[in-house]
Amino acid sequence: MSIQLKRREAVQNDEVARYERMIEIREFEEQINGLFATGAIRGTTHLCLGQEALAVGLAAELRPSDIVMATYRGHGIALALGLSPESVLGEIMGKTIGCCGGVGGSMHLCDMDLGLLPTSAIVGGGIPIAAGAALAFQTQGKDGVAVSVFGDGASNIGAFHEGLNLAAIWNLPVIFICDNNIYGEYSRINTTTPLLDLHERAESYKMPHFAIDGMDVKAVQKGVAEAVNRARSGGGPTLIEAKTYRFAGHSRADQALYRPEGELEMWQKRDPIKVTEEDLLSRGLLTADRIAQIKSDMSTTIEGVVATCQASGEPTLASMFQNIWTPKGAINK
Amino acid sequence: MSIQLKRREAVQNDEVARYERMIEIREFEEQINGLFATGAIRGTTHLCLGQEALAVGLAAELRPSDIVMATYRGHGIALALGLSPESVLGEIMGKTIGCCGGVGGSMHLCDMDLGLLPTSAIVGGGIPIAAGAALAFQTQGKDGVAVSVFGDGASNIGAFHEGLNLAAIWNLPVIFICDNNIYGEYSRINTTTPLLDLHERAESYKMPHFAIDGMDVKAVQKGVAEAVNRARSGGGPTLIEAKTYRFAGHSRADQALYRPEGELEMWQKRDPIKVTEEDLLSRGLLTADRIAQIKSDMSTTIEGVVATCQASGEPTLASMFQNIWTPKGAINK
Amino acid sequence: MSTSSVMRFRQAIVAALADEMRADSSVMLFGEDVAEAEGPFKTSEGLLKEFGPLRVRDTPISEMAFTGAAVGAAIMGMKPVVEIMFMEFLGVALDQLVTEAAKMRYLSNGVISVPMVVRASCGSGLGFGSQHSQTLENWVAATPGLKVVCPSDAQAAYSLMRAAIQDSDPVMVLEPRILYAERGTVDTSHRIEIGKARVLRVGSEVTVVSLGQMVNVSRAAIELAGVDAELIDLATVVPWDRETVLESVKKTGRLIVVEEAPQSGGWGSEIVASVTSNLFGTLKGAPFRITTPDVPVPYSGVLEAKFVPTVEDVARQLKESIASGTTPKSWWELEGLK
Amino acid sequence: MSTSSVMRFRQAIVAALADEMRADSSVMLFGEDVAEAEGPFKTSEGLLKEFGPLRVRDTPISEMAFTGAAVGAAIMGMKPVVEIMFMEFLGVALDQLVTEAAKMRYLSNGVISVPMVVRASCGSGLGFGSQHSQTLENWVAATPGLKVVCPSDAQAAYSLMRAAIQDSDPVMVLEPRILYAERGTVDTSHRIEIGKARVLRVGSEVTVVSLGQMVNVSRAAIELAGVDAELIDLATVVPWDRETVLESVKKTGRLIVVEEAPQSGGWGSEIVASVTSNLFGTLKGAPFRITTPDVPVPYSGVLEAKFVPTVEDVARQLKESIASGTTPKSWWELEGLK
Ligand SMILES: Cc1ncc(C[n+]2csc(CCOP(=O)(O)OP(=O)(O)O)c2C)c(N)n1
Ligand SMILES: Cc1ncc(C[n+]2csc(CCOP(=O)(O)OP(=O)(O)O)c2C)c(N)n1
Ligand SMILES: [Mg+2]
Ligand SMILES: [Mg+2]
Repeated sequence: MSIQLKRREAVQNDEVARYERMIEIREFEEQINGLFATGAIRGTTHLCLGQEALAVGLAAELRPSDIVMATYRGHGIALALGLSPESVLGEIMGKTIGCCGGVGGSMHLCDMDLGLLPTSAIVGGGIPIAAGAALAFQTQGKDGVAVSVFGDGASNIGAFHEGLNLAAIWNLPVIFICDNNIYGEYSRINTTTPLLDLHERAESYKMPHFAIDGMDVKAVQKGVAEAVNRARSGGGPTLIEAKTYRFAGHSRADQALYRPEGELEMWQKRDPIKVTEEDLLSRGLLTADRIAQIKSDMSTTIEGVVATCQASGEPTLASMFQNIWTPKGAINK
Repeated sequence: MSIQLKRREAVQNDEVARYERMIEIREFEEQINGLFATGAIRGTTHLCLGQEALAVGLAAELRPSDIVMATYRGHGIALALGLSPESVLGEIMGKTIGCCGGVGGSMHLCDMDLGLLPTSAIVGGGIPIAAGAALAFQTQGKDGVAVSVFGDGASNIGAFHEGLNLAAIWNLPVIFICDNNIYGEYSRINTTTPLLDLHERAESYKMPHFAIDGMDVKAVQKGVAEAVNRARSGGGPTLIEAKTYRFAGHSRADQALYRPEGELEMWQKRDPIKVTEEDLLSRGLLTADRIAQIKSDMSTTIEGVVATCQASGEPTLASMFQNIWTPKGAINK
Repeated sequence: MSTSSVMRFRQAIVAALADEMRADSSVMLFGEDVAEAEGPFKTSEGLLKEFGPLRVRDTPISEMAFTGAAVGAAIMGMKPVVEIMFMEFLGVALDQLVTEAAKMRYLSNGVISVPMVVRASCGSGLGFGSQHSQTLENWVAATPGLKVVCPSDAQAAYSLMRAAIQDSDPVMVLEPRILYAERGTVDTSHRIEIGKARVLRVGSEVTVVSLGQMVNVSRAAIELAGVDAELIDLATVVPWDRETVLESVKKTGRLIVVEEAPQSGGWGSEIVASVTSNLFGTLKGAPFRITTPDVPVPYSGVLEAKFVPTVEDVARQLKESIASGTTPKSWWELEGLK
Repeated sequence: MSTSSVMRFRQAIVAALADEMRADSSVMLFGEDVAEAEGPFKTSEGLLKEFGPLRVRDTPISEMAFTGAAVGAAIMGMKPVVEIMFMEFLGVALDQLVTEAAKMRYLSNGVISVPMVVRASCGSGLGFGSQHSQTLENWVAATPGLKVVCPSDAQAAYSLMRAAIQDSDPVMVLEPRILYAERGTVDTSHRIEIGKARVLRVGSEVTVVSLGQMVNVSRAAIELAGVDAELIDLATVVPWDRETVLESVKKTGRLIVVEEAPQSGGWGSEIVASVTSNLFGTLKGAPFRITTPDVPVPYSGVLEAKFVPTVEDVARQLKESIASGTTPKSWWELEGLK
């Protein structure tokens, strides 16, 4: 079994491993900002700080043969699904060690062995694609499940509406997860749509729907498990709204000064890492010492990852010309 | 006052005139099929047989300074708003007498003096445009109302979702009328979406909504009036679902053999012309004799219209090159 | 086994779809009214019946959703064919084809293939008016990762459709709507490779490159003009067959592109530009394009007949250009229009 | 009154928007995060504050809806400017621009005008990856009824934006994202007409036609190569300035188009094709294009720097082509790539 698949198995099987993965994501994302400052990362990048529980809770309930279509805000999901930090950071740094060899970048992470389609940088673009993956499962008679993760802002775009309706009328094994972090870029949700409980939009397609606490990995798991069971057993699609919050700005330049006073602090009280820590502590699965140890180990690990990625090579000019067309006979290995 | 505006005033002020206009539309649409057979009409055309009440009821409640954005299935709405049968049929026949001089065709009818934007042949395409017209009214501080008429099938396209949400968040003076005739082309509604009461989709945007009996001109008027009042007084958009039925096929070639047995006959019992006849007869506003007279007069009138249009000239080659760019200084007269 | 028979262009499409669906159970078809109604242009006759509702599906009016669904299904091992009823409707779904499908392989380090086909009827001549009659090759043309083909007769419709379905990458098939009813002989064993132009007539005086419904017009114009032209049906717009075209122009020294696209910037500009850059020194006369005028497609039958290049007008320009070596005036310039 | 000052390209856009909004109360602006946040690229700084929430509006992430809303508002007497944050996003809204807006006047017998502006940032160079770095002129180019401009410096950004807003027809303004931060002198009284190219350098040996971010590259390449080139910033892609380009090539006898677009079919193909058709007999050397390779825009900084034509490579091709009269090889052909 590959290291990646072992990483995946860990979050599927062990709640401490899930906690550790959340720490990994937190540590990873916090490194990114620093790397921008040094010029090691260019372009843009979208952190998922505060949304670690959604990523990990989702990965815990899916099989590697299931399919996830996520967005530019995809580092956490990639790590949770099992991609190595090197392959994610390497991609963000445009290095050959990256999961896409450095030609994709932060917004396009992919590992088909772990069920991660290339994340899309087009808002809503992944929704119909996930429905299509589910269509393949259905047509092939497989029990796979496809998942589309997208934001609150994406729920206002046409592809959302069309994709959900299509999934509903075809009864596709797909789960739509609206990661409602209350902001689309710099716009608060109340300025872009009158409906705040976005899962209710599923009514337009007579699709089952509910909200979950996206700050609690166990709540995420429970909600995802319900939808996965429905999808896998032929019961069709579900719209899940995960109530979350983006602790950082939209993308690297953004200081998030538009947030109402106290809003961040209110949500930080429900920091998913804290929520899980308290749970694991209270149930005796972790101690304060162990937590400190995990955090400091992870910090060291991620520093090592940074070093590895920095040492990795730049892509060759030839790699710009590769992977545009499929070589004859090499289809979908 | 132009003849067109008089025709408009008639349907606004007089219920017998409304009945007559419905007869006109019926007679007009029935002529179209015959004209196809003779080759006088090419391309395609989409009849509104059975949907006359919606067209006339709508026109009755709007001012000429309001704006209507309709679809390829627009003959009835054009006639109801006051366009002359010559300008509509002439356009369908590609003659210079047509409202667009023959370069537009059956799917593109327009008369800005009567508030009819060029009807769109793109499903859902008119929805954002109507919202935009309403945006102009709102920004200019005018009390105009914009109306978008579209089909049940159109409610599954992205532009519907985006357009309604935008109108809702901006509180625009626009009315969305979903003409639910149960079919989109050859597909019955239940095969394309799980939701049959389409007005409920307004819940996704917290927009007021209701269904009306689209076979009864008075019910249409009542519903439209409610929405017009709301829009004109700053109350924002409404989604109205008109329950109607398409007595003919989707477009000229279509025999509508896909309809379940008895469905057409069931709806024909509620033929909007019959419904209005019974009402007007019962209230003594019409007699059986007068009805027969109106019908035979209208038949003669429309025959005359056909003759006039047949005698009208073909567009010159020069007209193909006109009206692509706005001449300097000639903007929106 | 080679079987030849005469069939309509649209029947050739049906036959190609059916043959591919028989040969490969991962091929599926969806779009608006393609199943129960067998296609608005009857291009899927009998397919629902033979292959059943799992593989042949009607969709809601949701081009973005079903084009995107094809992307996802293709990645996961299906070979979906989707129908965009009129090419214009891609205007509500282009993102999925150009920005998603065409880049999936690149963005997966070569792991993913997207063997999907998007069929779309296109072009003028049937009185559908300005929103239902355009050729819009440009929307999809300059997109690395995407192939674009356009058959000009029943044989090409059959062979290119099979090739498109067999292709491991996304392929857009542009179907000139006016050809659906045309008959032609189809040999089901005949293959046309994507990326290969078809030399339909060998000649020495001039190379005429054409596509779609303009191929028939070009052929008739060559006859009428009585010139010894080499007629090339480009067949694939992307990646177009540089080799065949260059070889031909090397021989004839002249290039005329006859196309149903606006004068300012159709696919033919690329052909003329590329050939000129490569063969400049060897050309005997000005290479040029015969196109539609820069106007929306008019509805009136009288106007629409004149909108696309006509046999007479192409013949005139063929003769004039060979005689003079310069680019002839368009009919609208001659008429003093525009 | 003429006022000149140095400002950034993005500030020139702000200034043009503000000046038009002051001059004409029907001008309004909407798009994602253009109001409160003053634009993702800070191209609407201060506008909400000065013109208020009726005229400067944030939209939901709904490109189809707000582009369509601009069409409707323009018809009804407003002059809306909408921002498409990255040109790619037009892939979910193209219908409204090409199939609706551009045809409204035609379909209303000349009664309706659609004075709307669609602004979109485009192009590569900033590490945004393959779905956020394309130039996609082709999507909108061959559309009668639609104009397309692309400024290459702060002055053009200011002047073309004003011209676009004042224009009575739909205009698409392509804003090379990499230029937003560049400084330049802006004379607010200087007008650039839509449809007029800018001759930035007079020369006799060769005509270089360029656009957007390639204009600076071309200028530097001309210096580096030490050739006496005439440099033309096309500025308007549709309708492009045939007259200026033809006059220049008549004089120089040579044409090179330097463009940020795929080798197979960018806007430059149209220039090369048209010039060749018209001036065939008078050309001294092969006209050709210097382009990007036919690949998706790569993310890696090393690769992206090489993806667009570089000063060195353009200079090489300038010199080679003048010396030989033939089309030089592209860098990737020289490197044996592809
Ligand atoms: C079609 C499209 N429009 C706009 C954008 C620019 N954009 C990128 S992320 C974003 C905000 C999305 O918000 P949301 O869906 O809530 O996701 P979040 O970023 O909060 O995770 C926008 C507008 C885009 N990428 N694609
Ligand atoms: C974007 C788009 N997709 C598909 C079509 C083809 N088409 C024309 S009418 C129609 C059916 C529309 O059904 P509905 O909205 O119910 O309106 P109705 O025709 O019943 O009035 C379809 C699919 C189109 N014109 N535009
Ligand atoms: Mg969000
Ligand atoms: Mg309908």
